[in-house]
Amino acid sequence: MAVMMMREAINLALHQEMERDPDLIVLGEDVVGGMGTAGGPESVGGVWRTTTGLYAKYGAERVIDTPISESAIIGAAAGAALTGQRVVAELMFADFIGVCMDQIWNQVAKFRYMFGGRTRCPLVIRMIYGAGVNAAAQHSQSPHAMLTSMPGLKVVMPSTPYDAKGLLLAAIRDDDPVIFMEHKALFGLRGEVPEEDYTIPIGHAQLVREGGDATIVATGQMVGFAARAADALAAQGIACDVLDLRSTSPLDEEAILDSVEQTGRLIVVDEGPPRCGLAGDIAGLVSSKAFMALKAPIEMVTPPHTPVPFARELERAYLPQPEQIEAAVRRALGLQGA
Amino acid sequence: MAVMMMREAINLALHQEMERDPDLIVLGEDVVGGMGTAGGPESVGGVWRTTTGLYAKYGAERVIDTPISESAIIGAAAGAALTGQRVVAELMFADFIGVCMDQIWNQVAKFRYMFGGRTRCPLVIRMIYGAGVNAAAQHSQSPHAMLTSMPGLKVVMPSTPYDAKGLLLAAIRDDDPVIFMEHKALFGLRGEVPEEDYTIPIGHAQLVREGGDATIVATGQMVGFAARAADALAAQGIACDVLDLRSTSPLDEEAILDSVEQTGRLIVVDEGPPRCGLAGDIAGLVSSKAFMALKAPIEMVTPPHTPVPFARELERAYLPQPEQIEAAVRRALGLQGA
Amino acid sequence: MQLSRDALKQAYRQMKVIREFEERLHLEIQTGEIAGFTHLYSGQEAVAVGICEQLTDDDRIISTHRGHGHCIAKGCDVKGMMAEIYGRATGLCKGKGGSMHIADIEKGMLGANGIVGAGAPIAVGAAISAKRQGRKGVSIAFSGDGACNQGTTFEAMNMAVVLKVPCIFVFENNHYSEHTGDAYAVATASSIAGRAEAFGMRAWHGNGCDFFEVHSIMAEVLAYVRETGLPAAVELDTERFFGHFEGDAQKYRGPGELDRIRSERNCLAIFREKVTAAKLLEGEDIDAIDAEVLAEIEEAVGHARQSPRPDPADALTDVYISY
Amino acid sequence: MQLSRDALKQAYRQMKVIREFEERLHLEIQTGEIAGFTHLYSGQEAVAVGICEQLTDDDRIISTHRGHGHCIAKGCDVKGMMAEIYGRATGLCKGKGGSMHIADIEKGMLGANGIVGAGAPIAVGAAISAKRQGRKGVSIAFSGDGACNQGTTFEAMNMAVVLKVPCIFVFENNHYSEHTGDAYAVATASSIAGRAEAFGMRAWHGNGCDFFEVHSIMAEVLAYVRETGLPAAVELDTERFFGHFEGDAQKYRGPGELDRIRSERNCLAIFREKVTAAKLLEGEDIDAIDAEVLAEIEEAVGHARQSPRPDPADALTDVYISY
Ligand SMILES: Cc1ncc(C[n+]2csc(CCOP(=O)(O)OP(=O)(O)O)c2C)c(N)n1
Ligand SMILES: Cc1ncc(C[n+]2csc(CCOP(=O)(O)OP(=O)(O)O)c2C)c(N)n1
Ligand SMILES: [Mg+2]
Ligand SMILES: [Mg+2]
Repeated sequence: MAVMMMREAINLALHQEMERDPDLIVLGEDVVGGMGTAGGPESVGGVWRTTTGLYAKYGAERVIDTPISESAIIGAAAGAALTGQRVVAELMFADFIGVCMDQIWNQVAKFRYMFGGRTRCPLVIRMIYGAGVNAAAQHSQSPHAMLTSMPGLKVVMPSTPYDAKGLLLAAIRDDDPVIFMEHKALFGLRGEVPEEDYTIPIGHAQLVREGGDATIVATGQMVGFAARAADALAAQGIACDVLDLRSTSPLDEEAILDSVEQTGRLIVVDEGPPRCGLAGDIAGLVSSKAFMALKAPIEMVTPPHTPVPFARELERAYLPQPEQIEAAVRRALGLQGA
Repeated sequence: MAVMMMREAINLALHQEMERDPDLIVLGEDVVGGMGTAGGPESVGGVWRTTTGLYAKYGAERVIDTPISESAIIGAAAGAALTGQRVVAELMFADFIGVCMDQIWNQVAKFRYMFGGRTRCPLVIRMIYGAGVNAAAQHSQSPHAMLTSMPGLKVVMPSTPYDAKGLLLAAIRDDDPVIFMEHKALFGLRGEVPEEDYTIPIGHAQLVREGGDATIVATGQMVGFAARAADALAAQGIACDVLDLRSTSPLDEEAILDSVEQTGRLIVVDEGPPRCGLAGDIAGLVSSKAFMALKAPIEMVTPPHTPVPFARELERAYLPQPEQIEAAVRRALGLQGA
Repeated sequence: MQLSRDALKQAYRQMKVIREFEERLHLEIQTGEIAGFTHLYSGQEAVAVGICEQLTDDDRIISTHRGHGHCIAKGCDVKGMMAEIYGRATGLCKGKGGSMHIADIEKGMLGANGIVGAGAPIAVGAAISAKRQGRKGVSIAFSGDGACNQGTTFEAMNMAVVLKVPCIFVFENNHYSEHTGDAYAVATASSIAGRAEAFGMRAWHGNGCDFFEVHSIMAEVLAYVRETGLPAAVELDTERFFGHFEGDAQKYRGPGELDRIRSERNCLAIFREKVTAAKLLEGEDIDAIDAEVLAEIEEAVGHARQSPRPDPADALTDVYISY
Repeated sequence: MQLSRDALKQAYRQMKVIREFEERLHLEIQTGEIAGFTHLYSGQEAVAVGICEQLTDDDRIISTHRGHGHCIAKGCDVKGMMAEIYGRATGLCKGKGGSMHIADIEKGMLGANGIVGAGAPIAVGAAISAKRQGRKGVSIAFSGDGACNQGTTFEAMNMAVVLKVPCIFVFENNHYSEHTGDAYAVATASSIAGRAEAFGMRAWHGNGCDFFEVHSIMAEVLAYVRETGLPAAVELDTERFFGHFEGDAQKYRGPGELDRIRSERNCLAIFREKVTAAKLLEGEDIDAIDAEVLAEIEEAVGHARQSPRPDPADALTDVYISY
């Protein structure tokens, strides 16, 4: 099986689905690159190189470069999806949902319900999110909690190249609108990715580490951090379940509750802001539906209630680190040195 | 003491502060009304009648009617607040944060932090929110959880005319940006409001019912619903603490934790969407910081994961009702008929 | 282009259905039976009908908060609409949407919309589909003089020109956005149409209270857009006969303004006068249509009143296709 | 208006400081010492300096993601800026903001901004303050040819005209938004300035690579805006000497394009040529400034390198004034 980077797995999925489905179109800023320049369309595939080669293969009618107008990008994607196309729209940074949130929140997410179920909007909004590259307060955020709170949207957060391809293909073939969140710090992550067509059903968490002492729940970049913490703890004889949610909406409640029923201890790790976030969401789920199984206070490991800072030292202090996850597990187990 | 409606208390606070502070300006859509018409400026004070009379008294330089351009409204308010004015901006419906979220989230909330603390932005963004008047999916939402999740903002949610005046005066005099959420179904609510100047410090919850059996936490319209449930339960010999948070950011953690330490039972009632919302936020707080005191699963009473429906029967089914709160308390107490 | 007698009757009929639908709602709302916010289209009928009579199901439109007229003109079922506004299970949206969210995608009606300015970008997307589907279809975004100031509307115009898609931006200038006059809120060198032209698209401007003027301008616009596949803009001056929403005191109107526009700027009266003067239709033809329409509206109201209210359990359905 | 020798030296000096600041950063970034995204202003110096040399602290500007030039031209401390970009505690924003968020409110610099199009609305608010403060101050929003397509920019222009505030919209057209050419992304009948005119404001258009042209156009614009209190727009054609961000391969450039613009469209060379030809300054004057500036930049880099890194605990401060 080929080993490739997450960005390549995403690019591969887009190429394969464009080939398979003639109704699929892609649009966003610089998804082609070089439009209207002396150098000409370069098919560079955007600043993230995830749409590389699509234009050269499928042309301007299906690979649409847009002005810097995110509301019009999402609106146009929505209008096309309502009228017969399948659409993948790209937001260069998830932080830019700020300039197009109405189209995501009040339009795309609500069409089907407002119209009494008499419509479909097969739209995937890819957005690049997350901290770790010193992009500062307006280019480093993880707004998945806001998006998860919006009824009508599905929210997918792959953590490996394999999942990225399988989940993206599933998202594109889904008839509901799907937010597909790609962590910028994971684009270079390598892993095995099958060449053939496969999908991963949306809504199923994956157990990436198994162990009965405590349950660690995470998404995206935090999955790797949690696994590192779990491995360090394993060396100390502490065995953790590490659950990669893969999608936050739908949420695999069963997987979370089953694990906590076993371990009695929950550590939620999240890269989003601490207030009204995914960590509290899962703590609420467990403290209402698996309360009797809980043996210790729920631990939530998140950034502080601040914007994302720029400088390396500050961003590192902002982001949850494996050592903090490890300490939280130890606290949950009532161990020293926590 | 005068008895007045919540909308009148807000109008009174605006009049008194405009009088007191010459640097205060107000802007929004139809905050004057009649600009550029044959009828002329009518000082009608917008569709909610909360700015009535301000234009007649303070004129166009301080009471600024705007085009339908929410991003420019919030941006202009921010720019004025950064450069020496105090500003109250109005969003006719909180649902419209969708078209101006970048200015709220990535600009106003982050200026101080991004600029290393070398600035202040004394801005109040008033927004009318909530369900109960059959305004359907795009005019009935309660997005306080999203706003609460944004570091740099304070979020205030008054539930009575008295609180509305005192909290609004506090918000306007606050040097940090404050989101001031006014529930449209409470505008007609009457209560005693002192004529004189008073402020209510932001960040302090209020105990509106006292009783040691269970803790009910609520905001805005849900405070009244919770109080009704508590009164019904009192008649059955069940005594509840009902905490009106008054503000969700800062959150009065101490008041919540103290009450739960006493009662051991928590029921969070919230009008916002159920995922990644305020209910989970508070459940997370309590299940991590007051876990040992909990005697029963945490109950979260929220709307379902759907948009807000239009028809009366559907909207009633959507909104948490006092009977559901009552049933949740009974469940928390392990009683029959819950 | 000369319209046949049948086409004239059909056009008048459509305008009359909209007018009576709205005038009746204005009365029904007083009874308190109808919930929520309702924005009436009375006065603007010639715009919706003058345009939509020239469209097919391959052409798509997207509307605004003031959507009843566009829905009827584009062929939405009147009974289903009335039932929706009444919040009944038989409504076009099963009572989930209400007045501001009526849609019928099959008919090419992409929805009324409660967010001012949200429609134009969506219309650009529908135009992308139209271009790909190659059936010469167009998409039309209806916007008001208030919506033309929303950033989304400008983004959509720029993008439509950049992408070379058959999208028509129709600006219904009824001179008010809620209580505010366009003279205050809309800054232009010439007109709203002029702002559209600055994006390099062709733009037209005409009298929206005269069905024949709307119809002939749009015949030209549609021919141009279907032919070139390029976007265009049209500004139509019209009148809003009622308040912004039901319950608006309209202090902002000038003395006698409402009487004047209802008499001098009444598109139905103007139509009747022109077709009878030109002997294209007889007064009786029109009286007959008026009678039919009143009956149809009466029937629609009866249908709505007798329709079952939604089952509360249905509040939970139609969020996703699968979840 | 004729500039004094000192004014000319000062103007050249400012342009040179910006140029060397950016050229040096271009090298420093290769060392890997500088984190994050950095967008360099080299090539556009005549715009920032030609404008800001005519402003006072009562005049406010707001910048973009490509903000170093505007910051320096408006008087931000160069050492503090360099330290900020290096992420040091001595930075203008204590290392919390970085290249895209440098600000100095006292100096009337309302910040670089990472969100394309976010600045224009904020500038309208600063103009509201300027109007109230009655000191004839103006506010200036710098936007690029990409930002001019963001809805916020249009909303701001309309609102500035509606509110009659002294806001100047400066469009720096360097013909690229990231990898995309303005020929593709900016739909106009004539120019970006023409789109501004459609809102009923006066607009100017000129060569942004010639300091003297920028200066004289802006002298006129500033006189008009200070006098009338009304908004205005200016489009200036300029060049971006580096890639969009550091690391951009620039495949979209035409053959020899970079060499051509660096030789023919180099505002510093053009300035030197003009002032020496006109005998306004001697070559030695300019050489002397060049030497001073290089030393100043060297010092700034040294300062940044030696400055302490932020204390991780400071990540928690400066969110609120009180909470
Ligand atoms: C984004 C947004 N802002 C404000 C409103 C409130 N609102 C509803 S209709 C309206 C006026 C719209 O005026 P116009 O576009 O001229 O349409 P008209 O009402 O005249 O048909 C306003 C301000 C809204 N629904 N959406
Ligand atoms: C809302 C938003 N969309 C997209 C981006 C990503 N982005 C940063 S700079 C840029 C290009 C801006 O072009 P232009 O306005 O011409 O400024 P220039 O880079 O030429 O100085 C883009 C697309 C952003 N920062 N913000
Ligand atoms: Mg109007
Ligand atoms: Mg540019």
